[in-house]
Amino acid sequence: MSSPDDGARRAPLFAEDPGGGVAASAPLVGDAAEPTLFELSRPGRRSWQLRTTDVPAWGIDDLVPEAHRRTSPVPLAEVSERDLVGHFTRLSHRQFAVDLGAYPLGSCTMKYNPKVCDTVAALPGLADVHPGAPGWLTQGWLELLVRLEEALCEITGMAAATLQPAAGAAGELTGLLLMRAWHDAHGERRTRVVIPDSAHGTNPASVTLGGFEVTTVPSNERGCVDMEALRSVLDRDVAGIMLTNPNTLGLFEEEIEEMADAVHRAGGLLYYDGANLNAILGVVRPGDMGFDIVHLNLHKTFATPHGGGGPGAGPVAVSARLAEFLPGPRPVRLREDGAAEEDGAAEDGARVAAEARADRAGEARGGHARYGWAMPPRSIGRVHGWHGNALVLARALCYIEVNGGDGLRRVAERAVLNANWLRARLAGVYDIPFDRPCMHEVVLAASTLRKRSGVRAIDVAKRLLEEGFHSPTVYFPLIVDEALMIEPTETESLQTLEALARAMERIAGEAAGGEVGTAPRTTPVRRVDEARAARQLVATFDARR
Amino acid sequence: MSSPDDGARRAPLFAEDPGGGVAASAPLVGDAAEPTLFELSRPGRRSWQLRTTDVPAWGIDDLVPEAHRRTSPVPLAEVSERDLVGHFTRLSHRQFAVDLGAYPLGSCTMKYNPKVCDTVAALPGLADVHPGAPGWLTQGWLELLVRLEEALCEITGMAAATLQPAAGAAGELTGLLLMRAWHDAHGERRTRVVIPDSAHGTNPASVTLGGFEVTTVPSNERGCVDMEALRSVLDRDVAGIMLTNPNTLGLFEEEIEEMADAVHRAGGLLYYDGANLNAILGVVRPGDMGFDIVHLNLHKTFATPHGGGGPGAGPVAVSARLAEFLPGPRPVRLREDGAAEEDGAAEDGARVAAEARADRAGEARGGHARYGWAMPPRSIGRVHGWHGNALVLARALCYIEVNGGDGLRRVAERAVLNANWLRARLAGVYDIPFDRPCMHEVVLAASTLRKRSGVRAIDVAKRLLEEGFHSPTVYFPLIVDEALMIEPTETESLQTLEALARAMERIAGEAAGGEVGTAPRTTPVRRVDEARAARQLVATFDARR
Amino acid sequence: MSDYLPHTEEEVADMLAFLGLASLDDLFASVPPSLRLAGGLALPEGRPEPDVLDDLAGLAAANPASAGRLVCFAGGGAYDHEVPPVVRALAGRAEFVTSYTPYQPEVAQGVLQALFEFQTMAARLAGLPLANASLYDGASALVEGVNLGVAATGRGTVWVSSGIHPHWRAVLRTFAAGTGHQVVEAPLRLGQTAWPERTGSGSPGVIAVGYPNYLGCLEDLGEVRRLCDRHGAVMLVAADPVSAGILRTGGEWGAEVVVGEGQPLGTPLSFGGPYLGLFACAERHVRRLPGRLVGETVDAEGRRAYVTTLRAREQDIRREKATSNVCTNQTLMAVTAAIQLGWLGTAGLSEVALRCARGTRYCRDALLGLPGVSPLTGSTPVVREFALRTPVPARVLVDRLAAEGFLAGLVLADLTGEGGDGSVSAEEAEHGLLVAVTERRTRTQIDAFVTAFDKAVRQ
Amino acid sequence: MSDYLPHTEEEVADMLAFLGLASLDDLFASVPPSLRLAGGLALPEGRPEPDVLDDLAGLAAANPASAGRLVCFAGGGAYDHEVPPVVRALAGRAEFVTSYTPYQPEVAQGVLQALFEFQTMAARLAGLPLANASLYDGASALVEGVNLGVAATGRGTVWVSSGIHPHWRAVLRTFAAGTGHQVVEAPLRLGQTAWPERTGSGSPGVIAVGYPNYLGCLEDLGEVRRLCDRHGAVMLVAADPVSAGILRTGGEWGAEVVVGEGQPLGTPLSFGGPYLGLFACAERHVRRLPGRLVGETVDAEGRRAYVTTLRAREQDIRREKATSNVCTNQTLMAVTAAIQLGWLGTAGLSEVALRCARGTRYCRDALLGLPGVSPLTGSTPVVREFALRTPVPARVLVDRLAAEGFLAGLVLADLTGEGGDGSVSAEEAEHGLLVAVTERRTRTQIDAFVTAFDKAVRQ
Ligand SMILES: Cc1ncc(COP(=O)(O)O)c(C=O)c1O
Ligand SMILES: Cc1ncc(COP(=O)(O)O)c(C=O)c1O
Repeated sequence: MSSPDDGARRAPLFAEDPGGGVAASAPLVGDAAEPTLFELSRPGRRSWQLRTTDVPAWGIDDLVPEAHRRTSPVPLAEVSERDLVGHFTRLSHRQFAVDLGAYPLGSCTMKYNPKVCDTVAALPGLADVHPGAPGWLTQGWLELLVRLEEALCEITGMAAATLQPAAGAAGELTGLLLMRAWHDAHGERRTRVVIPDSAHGTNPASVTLGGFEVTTVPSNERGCVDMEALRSVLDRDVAGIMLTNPNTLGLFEEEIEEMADAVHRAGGLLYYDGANLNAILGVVRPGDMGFDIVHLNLHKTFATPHGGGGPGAGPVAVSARLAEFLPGPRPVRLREDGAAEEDGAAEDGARVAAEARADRAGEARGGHARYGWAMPPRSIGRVHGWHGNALVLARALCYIEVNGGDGLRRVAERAVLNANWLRARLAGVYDIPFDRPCMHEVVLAASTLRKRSGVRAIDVAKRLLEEGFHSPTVYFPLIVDEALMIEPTETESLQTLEALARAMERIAGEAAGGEVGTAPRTTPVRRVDEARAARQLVATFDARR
Repeated sequence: MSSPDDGARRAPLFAEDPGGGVAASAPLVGDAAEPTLFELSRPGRRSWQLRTTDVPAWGIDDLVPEAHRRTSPVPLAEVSERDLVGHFTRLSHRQFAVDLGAYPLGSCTMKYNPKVCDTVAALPGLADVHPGAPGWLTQGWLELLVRLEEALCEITGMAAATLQPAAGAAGELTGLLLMRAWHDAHGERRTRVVIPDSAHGTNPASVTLGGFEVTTVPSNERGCVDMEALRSVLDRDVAGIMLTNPNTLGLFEEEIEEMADAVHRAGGLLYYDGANLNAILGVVRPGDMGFDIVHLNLHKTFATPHGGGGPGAGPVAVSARLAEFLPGPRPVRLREDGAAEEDGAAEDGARVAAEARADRAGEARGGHARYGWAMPPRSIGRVHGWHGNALVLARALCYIEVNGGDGLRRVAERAVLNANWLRARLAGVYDIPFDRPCMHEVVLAASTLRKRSGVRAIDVAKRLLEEGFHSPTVYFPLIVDEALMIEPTETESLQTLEALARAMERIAGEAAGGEVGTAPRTTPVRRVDEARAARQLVATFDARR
Repeated sequence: MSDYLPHTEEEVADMLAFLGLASLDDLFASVPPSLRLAGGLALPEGRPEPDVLDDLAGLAAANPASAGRLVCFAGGGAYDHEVPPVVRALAGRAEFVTSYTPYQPEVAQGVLQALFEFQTMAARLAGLPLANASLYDGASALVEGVNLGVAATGRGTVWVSSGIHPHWRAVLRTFAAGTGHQVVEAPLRLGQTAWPERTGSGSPGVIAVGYPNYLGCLEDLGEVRRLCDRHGAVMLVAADPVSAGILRTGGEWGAEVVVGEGQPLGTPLSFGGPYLGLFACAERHVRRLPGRLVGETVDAEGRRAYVTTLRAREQDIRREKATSNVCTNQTLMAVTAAIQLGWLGTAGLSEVALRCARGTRYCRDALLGLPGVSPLTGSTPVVREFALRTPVPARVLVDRLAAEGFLAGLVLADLTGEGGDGSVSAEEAEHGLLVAVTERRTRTQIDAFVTAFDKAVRQ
Repeated sequence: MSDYLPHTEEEVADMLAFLGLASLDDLFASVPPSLRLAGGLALPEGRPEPDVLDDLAGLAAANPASAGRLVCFAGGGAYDHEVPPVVRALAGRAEFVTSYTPYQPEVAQGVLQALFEFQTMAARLAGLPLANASLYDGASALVEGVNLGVAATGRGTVWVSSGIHPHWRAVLRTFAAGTGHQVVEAPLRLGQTAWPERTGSGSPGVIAVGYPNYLGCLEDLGEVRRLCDRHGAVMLVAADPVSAGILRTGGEWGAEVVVGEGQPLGTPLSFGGPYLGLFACAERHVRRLPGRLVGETVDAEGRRAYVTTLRAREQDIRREKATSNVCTNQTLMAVTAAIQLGWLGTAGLSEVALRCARGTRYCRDALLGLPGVSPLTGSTPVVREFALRTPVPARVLVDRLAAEGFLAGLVLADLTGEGGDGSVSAEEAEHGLLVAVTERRTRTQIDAFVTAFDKAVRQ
């Protein structure tokens, strides 16, 4: 037998650390860093396997003219399927998510998303359909989109909608272009759009891209738009106002009727930022409040998981008078004669006529086409390369149909109940800048805490990570000092709320500098140096050396 | 505005810690324990949703006679889908797995299992087929099983096989009952089965259940069965011998031909424990070595992920002379006349005749059935409630067809290459009880280490967990003192092997008592009190109080 | 060339050099040349994944019996129950799927805790204090249960009701050849076991009965308990875990061992496997419990932790003296069952059981109204499924109804063999159809089935 | 009543009591009564998951265009590429799917590192040093690229080749209404852009061209580079990431901005979304980069870590002065692309590109041999896809071939509108068919397609 005494007679094969798939980075077994895929790469390794096609194997020289031919392949990582799986599975262990725990990130509505929606989004008949296929071959998709549009219109109290915008911000810009088109159509050149100082950053950014200037109105001591201030800025230059209601403070704009009235009298339009719709589902509708244009964040209210930052979907619904300006083509029900059913916008456009023709051609085999595409007569045009984030739209319809009208209202009730319970529970522990019942989220503040012990909102946020909760949104809305914006959502239980409250109590009680200042310590990495990231930009692996 | 100074005017709602879905147990954010599902439970909560059927809603009293009726429902956990997902996702973060890193667990062949096999096992046409459906409605499944059986026979060099055994041990017992049936058929009453002292525990246990006595033969200094000792125990009482080759020391039994010869001359049969087949795929076949009966561990060699302890599949292949005793019914090709094709075992049994009848009946619509079921004429009977772990069998066929004959040989080559490289790499660091080239696994020992610094094999195993590797198998085979049985498998890269070697070098260098003695410290829990678990048995949540 | 190997040619060369070997073949120097396989395996060359996937998808398409294509009324131990996306998603987590038996508890708390929760729920379903971490399937659980009973009583005679699934009895007979148990199968009369009057081959060490039995009948377990008392036998009940939602538990009836098939708890039909063997028993048998058992304990810092325990029963420690030879079991199905039962909860399980009973009643009443169709089990109460005598041979019926879009049920002869067995006569086997109705069957489906059935029996 | 709410009736009562409220309605006291919705939403009652799933599966079945039913020869920015099970499995990990934008880097290293790796690969595909963490789709990437160029040059005139996908140009026109850019669309002649001779509305700040363009043609990017030099314009190339496996990169051609549609990198056809907007640019434009950017840094203990950086460009900080309004992007598709590219690796990407080119050549040659079928783009070299002039209206052809089991391609008129546009005339639009052949198309499929095509044009 050989025993260590023989001494190591062979030198190890590698000079420095070899990398190559060691699992040391699985948080389960410590916090070592996970190498990048490029560091795991070894020339000649492979995962890919492609179908045998028997197509003649012409060489690149036969297929691509020299001037266009690349001389060497695109350098990518070369790893085995085993290392590919190890790498991304370990990365997933370095990522917090709703499925791991509570995620009370204000304004983001990080509710639990039912898994049934994943099944829907993966249905072959939905996931593998080419967006350019003719309508008579995609009647199922068209019906799905029409049903969703109708449901969203009912939920918002609007007349018609476009499903094209890929996210909330895209919906905002679409809405602003609708405002512009409307005023143009009425021979007006309006230059300004009003937004409250509590608005989300995408609002002003979209206003600029819409070609308008931003006019900001302050909030009053009750956390709502100051009516006087608003009236003072309303004039013939104002194209409209963008509001989210409940606003980003989680408060309902009580004077919404007066505002709508004032804006309309000034000839402006009201835009509703639907990011906070979760609070009012089935309770009150933007349309009934007097809004003309509404965007929805399906990835917030309608249970599309957020995917680490997307995809989402930001449909825009409008009142009847704006329908003819909507982006297109829009999915529509077809009448017997192949023309689109009237809904204010879907008059026969070239597209629908064409489709109808194709559909009639297809009928022989496809049967009568009940759905088609229509371009609104005065459409502002396309806002997406195809029909929008279709699979996200399918998830939303599934969610809406399972919950139903009754369930959606319960969603809003429970979301508001949770937020208010937490608000009351934490009163006396953190500041409550606007001490009124809130809607789906509550904005607390760490100002007193900071004064008392120097602990800032960011410290509270980081400490909560150690306690097993994702942090709330901090320092937003901007008008609140040391803001901690908490949106528990309706899917968290009372027990989770209490656990969160206790964690926040504990933290509020901790001395500055100590625990709180250095948190988090149990996470895969500690606080990161954001300044350095910006100062010495390394945005790709190639920029490292 | 309300500030903390107002003081907490309401008492918190809960006396003690509420539990209820706090994510604190996600390793990502610390190591707090995860509550049980029962602790997350709250009466009245629910996840379930069932299809609307419109079947008359009779009450339980109308349906179940009082004597049989349960008086109160089975108490189970009551949780929301959100908490169900949080709980099991967090539990998954407390579990090491091949997909997270290297798993060099000797004798277990923890190779990476291609994801394509998961897709196969989930194919609706395979996963949702009732096992009792007639053959003409399950021709696809029958063909799959026949193709797999044929491939396994080619790989093992045997004539026929049964796919019924659910795991290796079930295969062993099946094989021993085949031995018994064989000897019975030849009017012999043999009482003993020989196994080497290095054998896996299931071997002796199966021997007992097979109604035989165990006769153990020692290994010689080369780690192989001692021929002299073997000869000395061979007599008319010996029904046969169970071997795994390469044996559990990872060494090839070089004198296998002599052994086979001796056993056969003594009228015994040779049983091959296929757990280590990964080492010899396409290189040498049990049948060619003279084995009469072979079981395979599809969950080791043929890439079924181990599922945390199962399921597996343990098909048994036999030489022609034993085929007629195989369990049944077996999937078989049918001749035009509906009878089973001859393969030594599949003579028409009642079942196949019956099937054939049904199949002819079905032909009108089903077309001619090319596959059916056959009961071998002298079958020992069923060893599984249906046809075996069918979906595991489907995975195995997929794996075999992707690799092909050539790929399977490469698997063995790389598996043996990896083990020998590691063996050479760690020579001089750990003891190598049998200093010869090994096959797919290498057995090291910590005996010298223990003498030197008191560090035991178990300490090394636990320290490796901190280094991001799963532990090797320790203290097996029993004949090696302080055994560390390492099976890297072919899917781990050279870089991973080197990283493992360095970790083991580091550990060997560490002082006893310190690091090593108290490891692991970075895992969700530290070393657990196994004695207490056995002493105060708490095997259910109800046994806790 | 398609495989999953990381080694580049260069690395292979380096590694061989490091070993001082000239070729890969040299790795197998210890294999006698005479034995080495010349020319490699006579198997097709490897094919890329997409090709193989197409091929296997083709085989899947060649199974018209797929529940997606034929509305399923087949049962007999394998049922078409609802398995929601959430259960599939969680049970599919790679950490559960790609880990080995939890030998290192420090990094296996996920599987261990899930099994602890499974054991708790399995025990509650059985009405007994203990359940193990799974066995292969219902049949193997029956065998292990019988072995336990025989070991406990030291008596090898086993009375088994013919109401226990024919396949399970067949498996029991097969393994009895090794253990040498005397298996006495008591016949059924109208779905009720007719137990032996006197003890021929010695009084029984175990008496085993199904609940409901495989024909869906509810037997008098009180009588079985009395028999066990009389003979000092271990009472073993093979119970359906879903019916447990509305029936008294084996434990309540006095069983010391309750076994069952766990497939209905979240596992798809899967052409018969992998399924889940359920095994629960009384405290006093704990040291004879087969298979793995997870227990709660604490770690070095006093935190709650789980570990496999009483390992001394197991083969890797006790070897030939082990209570069983089982090693690899069906853990993933056990974890799946824990998730499925977590999804169902207290109310959900009762609801599923109740809906199955309702569908069964509704469908059975309608079918019994058809010409020539009569019950095979008289007026014995049934839940879960039921056996019919059909005017035409059941096999012909199944064939005709398949053409109408239904998997009508199981042909009894396919379970018992042409000759029938203790449960049914040869004639009953040929004309016997076993029909199961789960909570997934709608009234519309059942009505259509009955109409097609009517047509098929008249045809 | 089906929902996903944890609250028991009792808990709701407790919580209301804690708040001193009498009913749930009281929660909405701040909503003016006049506005409250009386009678609730006019939507159907909620239905259990299985019912809804059946319903939606029915809609899915009503899409014969499904690539599983019609062999797909359609492209035009959406392609039927291989997406292996391993990529689906990894991209489906709940941690990637159910997390928000990585605002807390300490618990978001998984997504952040995956995005860092994606940025690296996206930059390499573009031949540029920088790539962002994704935009909505190819069209939105084009718009953002144009905005960047206009901001960089301060000139609002934009020359866009009509070879850029008609839908993308349409989106650009839509948003130009807000930004006020002058978009000049240069027509195509035989698949090559005919750039304006003289600068009518002032010289361009941006010149944008497709590579290959939407008709599959390879344009002379050298000329575009020269034009940009002449006008001091930013050169923007809309490139196909898969073709990048065989073509020179936009970077090599001198582009400062390269945008593209990332769907071919692991995302299914999905009826058009969610897709993936690719955006890469030169160093000097980094402060104008739209969308999120992940950068490497270190944590408090000096360990390598990742974080979103240069946030000052973004709307939540810069508000009306932000470079873009994008907030939620397509992170999950970017992570998927990183996984897919990791699966393909250096050799795999080239192989896919090469196979697409081969299939394209093979199919095109065969189709051009059919009566009345001719190329729409003359002899301009094509890769990836190609446009044909068909003897019968393309729409009729697509219809006939669908009946034969093929999605024959895209009707140009469906992309350009009936009247055609700068890329094709009205007549070409009506008789123009755009055909794409990916690496998944076998020779057998292509041959069968050609046969059916032959029949369809003669019919
Ligand atoms: C109030 C508000 N408005 C608009 C948005 C923008 O939506 P999206 O991120 O989908 O573009 C958000 C989301 O962050 C928001 O919270
Ligand atoms: C050598 C050997 N034989 C037999 C077995 C038993 O196989 P199984 O666990 O599938 O019953 C094993 C697996 O643990 C083994 O390693």
